[in-house]
Amino acid sequence: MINFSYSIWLLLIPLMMFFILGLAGHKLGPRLSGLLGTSGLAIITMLSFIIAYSYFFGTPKNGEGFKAIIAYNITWLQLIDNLHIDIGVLLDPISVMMLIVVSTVSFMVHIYSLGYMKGERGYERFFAFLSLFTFSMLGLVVAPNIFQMYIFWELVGISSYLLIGFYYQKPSAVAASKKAFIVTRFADLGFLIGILILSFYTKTFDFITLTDPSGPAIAKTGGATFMGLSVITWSMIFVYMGGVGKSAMFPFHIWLPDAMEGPTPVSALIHAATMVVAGVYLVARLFPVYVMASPQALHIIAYVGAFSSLFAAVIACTQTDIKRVLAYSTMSQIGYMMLALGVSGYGGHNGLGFMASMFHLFTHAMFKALLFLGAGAIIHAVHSNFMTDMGGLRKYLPITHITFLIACLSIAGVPLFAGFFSKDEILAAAFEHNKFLFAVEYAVAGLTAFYMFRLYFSIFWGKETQYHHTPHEAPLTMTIPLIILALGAALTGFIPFNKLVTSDGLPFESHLDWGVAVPSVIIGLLGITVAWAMYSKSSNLPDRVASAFRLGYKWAYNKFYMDELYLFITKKIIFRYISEPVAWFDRHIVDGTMNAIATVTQVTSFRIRKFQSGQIQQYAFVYISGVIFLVILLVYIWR
Amino acid sequence: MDILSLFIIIPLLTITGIILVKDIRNVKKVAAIGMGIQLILAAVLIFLYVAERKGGNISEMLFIKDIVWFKSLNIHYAVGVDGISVAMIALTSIVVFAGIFASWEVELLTKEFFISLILLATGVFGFFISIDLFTLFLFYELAVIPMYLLIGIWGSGPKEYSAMKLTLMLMGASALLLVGILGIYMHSAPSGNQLTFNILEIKQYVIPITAQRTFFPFTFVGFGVLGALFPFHTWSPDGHSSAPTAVSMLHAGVLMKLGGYGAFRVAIYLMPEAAKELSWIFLILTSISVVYGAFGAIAQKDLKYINAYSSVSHCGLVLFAILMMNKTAMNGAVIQMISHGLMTALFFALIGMIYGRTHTRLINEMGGLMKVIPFLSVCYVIAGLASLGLPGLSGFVAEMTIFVGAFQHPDLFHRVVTIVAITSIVITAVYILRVIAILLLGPVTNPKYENFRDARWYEKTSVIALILPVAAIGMAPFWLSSTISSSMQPIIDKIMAINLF
Amino acid sequence: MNLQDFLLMRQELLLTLAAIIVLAAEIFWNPAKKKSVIFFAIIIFSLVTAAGMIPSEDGYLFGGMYISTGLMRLMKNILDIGVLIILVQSYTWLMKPENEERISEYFILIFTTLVGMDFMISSGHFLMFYLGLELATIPVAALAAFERYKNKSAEAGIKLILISSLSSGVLLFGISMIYGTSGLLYFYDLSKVFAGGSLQILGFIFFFAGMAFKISIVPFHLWTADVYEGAPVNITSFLSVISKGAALFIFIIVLYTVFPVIIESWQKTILVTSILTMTIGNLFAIRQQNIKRFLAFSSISQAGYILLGIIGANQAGMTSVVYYMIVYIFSNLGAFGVITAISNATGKENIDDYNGLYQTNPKLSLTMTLALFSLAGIPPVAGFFGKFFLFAAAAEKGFYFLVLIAVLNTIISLYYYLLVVKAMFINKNENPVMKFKSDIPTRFGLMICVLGIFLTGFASIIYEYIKNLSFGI
Amino acid sequence: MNTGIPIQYFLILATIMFFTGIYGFLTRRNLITILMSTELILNSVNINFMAFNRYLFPHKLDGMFFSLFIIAVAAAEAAVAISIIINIYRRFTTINVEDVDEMKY
Repeated sequence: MINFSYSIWLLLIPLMMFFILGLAGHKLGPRLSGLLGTSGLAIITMLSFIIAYSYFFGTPKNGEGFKAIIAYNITWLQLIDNLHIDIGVLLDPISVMMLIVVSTVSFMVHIYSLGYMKGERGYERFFAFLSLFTFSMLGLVVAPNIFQMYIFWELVGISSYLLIGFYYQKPSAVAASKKAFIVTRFADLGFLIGILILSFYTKTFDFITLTDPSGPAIAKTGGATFMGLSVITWSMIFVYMGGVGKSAMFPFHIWLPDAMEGPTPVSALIHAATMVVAGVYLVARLFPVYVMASPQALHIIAYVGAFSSLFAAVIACTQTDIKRVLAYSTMSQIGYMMLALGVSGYGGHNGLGFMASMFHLFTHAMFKALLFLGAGAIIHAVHSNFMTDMGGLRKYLPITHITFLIACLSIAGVPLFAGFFSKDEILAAAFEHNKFLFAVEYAVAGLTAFYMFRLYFSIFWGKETQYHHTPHEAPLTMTIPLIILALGAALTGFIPFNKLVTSDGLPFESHLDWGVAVPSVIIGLLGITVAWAMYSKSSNLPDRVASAFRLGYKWAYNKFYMDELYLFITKKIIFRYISEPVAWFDRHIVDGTMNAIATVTQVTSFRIRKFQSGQIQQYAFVYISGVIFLVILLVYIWR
Repeated sequence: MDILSLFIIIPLLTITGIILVKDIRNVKKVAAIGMGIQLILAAVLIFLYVAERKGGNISEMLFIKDIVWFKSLNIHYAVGVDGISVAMIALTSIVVFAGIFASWEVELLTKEFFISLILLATGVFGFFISIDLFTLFLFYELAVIPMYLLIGIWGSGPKEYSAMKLTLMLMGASALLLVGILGIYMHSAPSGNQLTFNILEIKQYVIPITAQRTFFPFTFVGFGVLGALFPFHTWSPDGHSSAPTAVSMLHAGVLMKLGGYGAFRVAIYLMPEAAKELSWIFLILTSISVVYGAFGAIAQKDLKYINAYSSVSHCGLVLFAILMMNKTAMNGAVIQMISHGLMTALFFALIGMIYGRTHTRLINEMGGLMKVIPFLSVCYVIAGLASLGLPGLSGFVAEMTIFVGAFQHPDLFHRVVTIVAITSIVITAVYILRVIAILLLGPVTNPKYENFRDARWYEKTSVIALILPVAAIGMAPFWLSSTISSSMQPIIDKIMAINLF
Repeated sequence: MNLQDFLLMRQELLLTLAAIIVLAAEIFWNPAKKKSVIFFAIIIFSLVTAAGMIPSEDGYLFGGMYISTGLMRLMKNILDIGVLIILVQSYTWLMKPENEERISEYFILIFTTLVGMDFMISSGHFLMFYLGLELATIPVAALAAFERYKNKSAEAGIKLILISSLSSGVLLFGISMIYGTSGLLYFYDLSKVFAGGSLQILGFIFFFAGMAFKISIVPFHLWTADVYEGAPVNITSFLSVISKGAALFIFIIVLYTVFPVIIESWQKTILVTSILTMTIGNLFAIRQQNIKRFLAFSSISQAGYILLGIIGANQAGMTSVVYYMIVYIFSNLGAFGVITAISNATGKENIDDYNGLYQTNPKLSLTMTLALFSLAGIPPVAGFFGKFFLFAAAAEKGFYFLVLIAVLNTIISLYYYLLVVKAMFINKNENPVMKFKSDIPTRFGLMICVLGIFLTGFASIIYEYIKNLSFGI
Repeated sequence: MNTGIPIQYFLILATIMFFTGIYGFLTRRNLITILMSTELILNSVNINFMAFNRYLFPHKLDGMFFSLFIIAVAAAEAAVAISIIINIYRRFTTINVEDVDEMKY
């Protein structure tokens, strides 16, 4: 067994980077701090590749597949004798896989940002935050216990908050960041409660113990039940709530589109490739518990995933802000992954869905990051987010154009591109377990192809718009990452995930299910052609289509009014009908009582002043009546 | 001279020094030096304490000094510390130190201001070191009274009203407390034996349950009022909003902790049976104040009001955890006291500094400060994040310890109220982010903000002195929590002892 | 009478002598330098006080009519110290041209009053007690009416003398009943035969009413405020601490020695009246404008607190009462000292006139604040200890309810004390009391008070000393 | 030895006197009259003492002496009171008790 304890540096380096850049950034100056941050990431990326290699190919597997390795562990906080929060590193197939994803994409984004953010105010701050995010995300990925995961879960939340609100003088950005944090925070509440219930019944935070088939979580499900579901199921549902929040599943998805207010590299890194898939990762991490101890929760996951993917895809077809389109497509793709997990079983070929989901997570990270970075390059060139302001850019931005196309093909599931393989596995898994969801996913596949190419055509082809200054290709620092990621988007499909990342660590045989693949490819191509027909050259076809389904279009365009709904709940219900009444109650009732006591005293003291009339004889009268009163009291009553 | 008494003597010496100072401008220097020495002394105390424990000294209280004072009533001047009091003392000295620097710009009656401030601090230190109920009570009242002048003279807004209200409510609390303490004293020993005020002696004897039933509510509410127990918290918003910066810092940061500390050092520790019986009432009240305070904070417009309500919420959490009466939750309570003490002091310090520049505390009248005073704004954000329980800052450690501990309670009712209390973390996030968004972020609303100066050196000293421990606790909570929990053991043992019968 | 007897009642005899000497001085002294009588008298009196301090063993005279125990001597000494402070404080006032004619008159009256009180305290027989009481009351009426040129002074005098004669009539009626049922008037003998029949309880109540007038317990208190307001400041302070204290001392002694049999009855009486006294006193004090009147009501409520010490009927109770009287004397005289100084300098006696006093006269304001805090029972000043011990004494016998009422009342009292503090420190005033420098004696008197306010609390030796002397039932 | 009048008569007389005095004290408007009614009260007490002494405890004279002293003290009291009343008359030019109420509330 190899000693992986050096893997703790994965966390230490970015943390140091954060402190150096955060505290001394303005002294170092932009260029130096940018280079520092990037070089730090370079080291991390190298580290993670070394780890991945030595984990997958270095460790001897005598037949029982990949074991989870606790590479590093210290007790961070002792809570109860048997409950303590540890900080450590857990290496197993999915965490190692995630290490690759996170470090690679993050590295790419760093390089990209060197060019993209040039001349921005707060350049150092940007890189400090990026390091903070990398630290948090890596910590989340390698978490050996659920509480560490929660800790870093919160940390990625805050770094996403900071990065979305990077342009803190732009009110929309501020609002978006606030929204993102609060929505996810609310979801995390569920996560925390889930953790508490889980730990109450299992007395452990440790993933290995939890996921152990003979462990307390799974073996002892015969415990208390509530409303027909076992407490473990409930806790897992609560935990999943956290995942819903982070992964922008319906109904907590509303923060994701607004999050696009952040700088584009951030959207690429956090809101496409890494953080938003944390929910998927969480479910995968606890997969054995879900599948063995709480199948109902797993069903919920499947349906939520399916619905979200459809919902998002529909909306994506109508949006004109390219980043928003990408955001909704992200949501829809994550829906795919969730669904895949939801329909998966445990062990061997039953775990196809699990594998497929991880596979798709991986490929999606590549092409979605690529799409966002490409979009960044475009925006950088055109200074606008709206596809209506674009068109015919292919001759101005050749590299961007090619790489973007590759990404689109990949996401649309055109064969031999990465997306094709992973999506096909997912569809296959769905086909085996749940025909209905399978049908839904077919539709979504078509929609995906359609809106992606709608985007593609209307940006790079379509009508020739007059630009007040001719767009020019992005600098090298931006194009190199594009190219690298394009390679990833094209080729990663050939990685044999079924050998490496499986539900039980054992490799299993899986082959392309042509019965599933061919129709999906056809549907995909169909979508592409429709898009081509509508958007490749300027025509009024789109408007006519839109007016044809006026109502549906309107609803989809307004994202089915989810934001308004939330606005209503927060502004009206919480603020108007809870907080303000509470404040009023506090001022007037509670405080009023206290003041009333004082007032009553004052008033009495004013009322009884007549006793002190200044008349000797009245004084004498009171005196005598006092005597008589005492006499009555003592001689006749208390005797 | 034993080290603990120094904690009272040094402030008194500082006060004399201030009185003797001729030049008004040197007053604050003297105060700063004195409190600096106090801070160093606290550090020394921590080292000595740890060394003692390492040396295998397992007695509950260390550095005990016991002088007979009123022999016939068996009143002693008795001091001693365990890990909890040491932690509280450290907290106090930090906050006082920061407070001195935060009030560097006091012009009106400087001398009197610092004298009253340090007098207040003296009371707090005395409270934390005394293990004799009489001296405890004495220092408690000593800490409350200077508040009146501090708020009334140097305050702002409806200061007379707020000062009077605060003083009277806290004194009312101490009235209840007096009855409670007398009740404890009268039942502190089996009939015929010498009655005593000494906590360590009383705890060896089980107070008759009937007496406990009578006097636990008095004692607990008496301390609870200072801990902003619903519905007796209304002194807090007015008091804090009217008080000058340093006073708000000390009051929210330290004085409110007297409530929590006393509640378990006296009420729970000496009368556990009654506490067990009656805890459900107070659990409901405290969980109300946790949520209620948070909701109240959302609707406020004045920075100090927001913070006062959030203090209500957080201190409610302290009492809540104490009432859970299990080790982890009570650990959490102590950590929460310290963390809240630091961060709320930080909040008030920053609010004071911002107020000193913008001359308003209404968030709607300000905006975009992040651009003009980045240092203060960033610190404010950090304080906010600590307050909403971000990992890596002290708030998270405290809250998680409390929630996990409370949720491990075997009784379902306790777990349910825990869930209720947990919801507060979201509400907290809402109002904190709301303030940050309106106050610091966004475009600069007022052109004259452009020529603001960022923090002066003394402001930086004050702020950094508070941020460092917040971060330190947040990053490496292990030592603190283990120290506290080892000191919590005797209390837990006494509570556990009663579960048997 | 031999030296032994002389030593026993030396305080009374020396005081009488002092009065006579001052009288002689008045007669034979050169009218030109009448003023020096002040120093002369004060010196004599301080000698008397010092003589009172000389320890001597207990004993009784005239077949037990006159008793002298350590406790009684201590009580007398306390009163002497109080009077000494008052005399020092009244220096400035006596120097005024309108009073300088009657300086010696003032001293003679004070001394005689004090003689009466001493006899009252160490009386072992109701006749002696009655004589002492009257001797302690009638001259005070003359003193209250001392400022002939003021309406209020005269009104105060008449109110005091009339109500006092009424109350002494009631008291005598009570005594006569006790006499009728037992045929005895010696405390010692009475404590043996006292049975507690209805008639005796009736007698007790009448006796109680008579004493309650002196201690100004509600509802027998109504004269207090007017007389305090009308009388000259020094006489007010004399009334509020000295005569009240003397009455309290003998009251508690008689209760514990003569009436132990009917303890339930008088405990109930005191329970009711003390609640009334505290509450009514505080309620009236809240809205007073004249500072003397304000302190009158505050002293009423203070009497209410002191009753808590009496009700316990235990050693701790008596100790705490005597102890509290010391504290109370220092605190109240401190407050009155400040009032005297200010009214002598400016003639202002309203709380509003004190607005912004701290700006002009910080020392006076601080003294006032300390005194008021001590009265309110705020640490670290002595009042805190005094109140704590009183309440502890009551709690020891299980009167927790009464203690609760009392502590809640302390909150009200704190409120109005703080109003004065607020006036001095916080309130703004365009024309505050001008800055003035008070003369040596005044400052000396205030100094003593401040020292007393601090030391009495911390020096536990005082409490222990009293404890050894006092007794319970 | 004691023939004729039983003690009750004296006591009843004394009580009546006592309350008459109090009544006078409460109702009379002239300060002098009020003073006189206090004398009435004191004298009722004297009667009490003497009656008790004579009838119940004839072998000692405590009561008698007590009443003697009461008479003496009453005289002194009256002297002071009268002098103050004179002063009142000087200042207020009336001795109607109702006008002597400058200080109230």
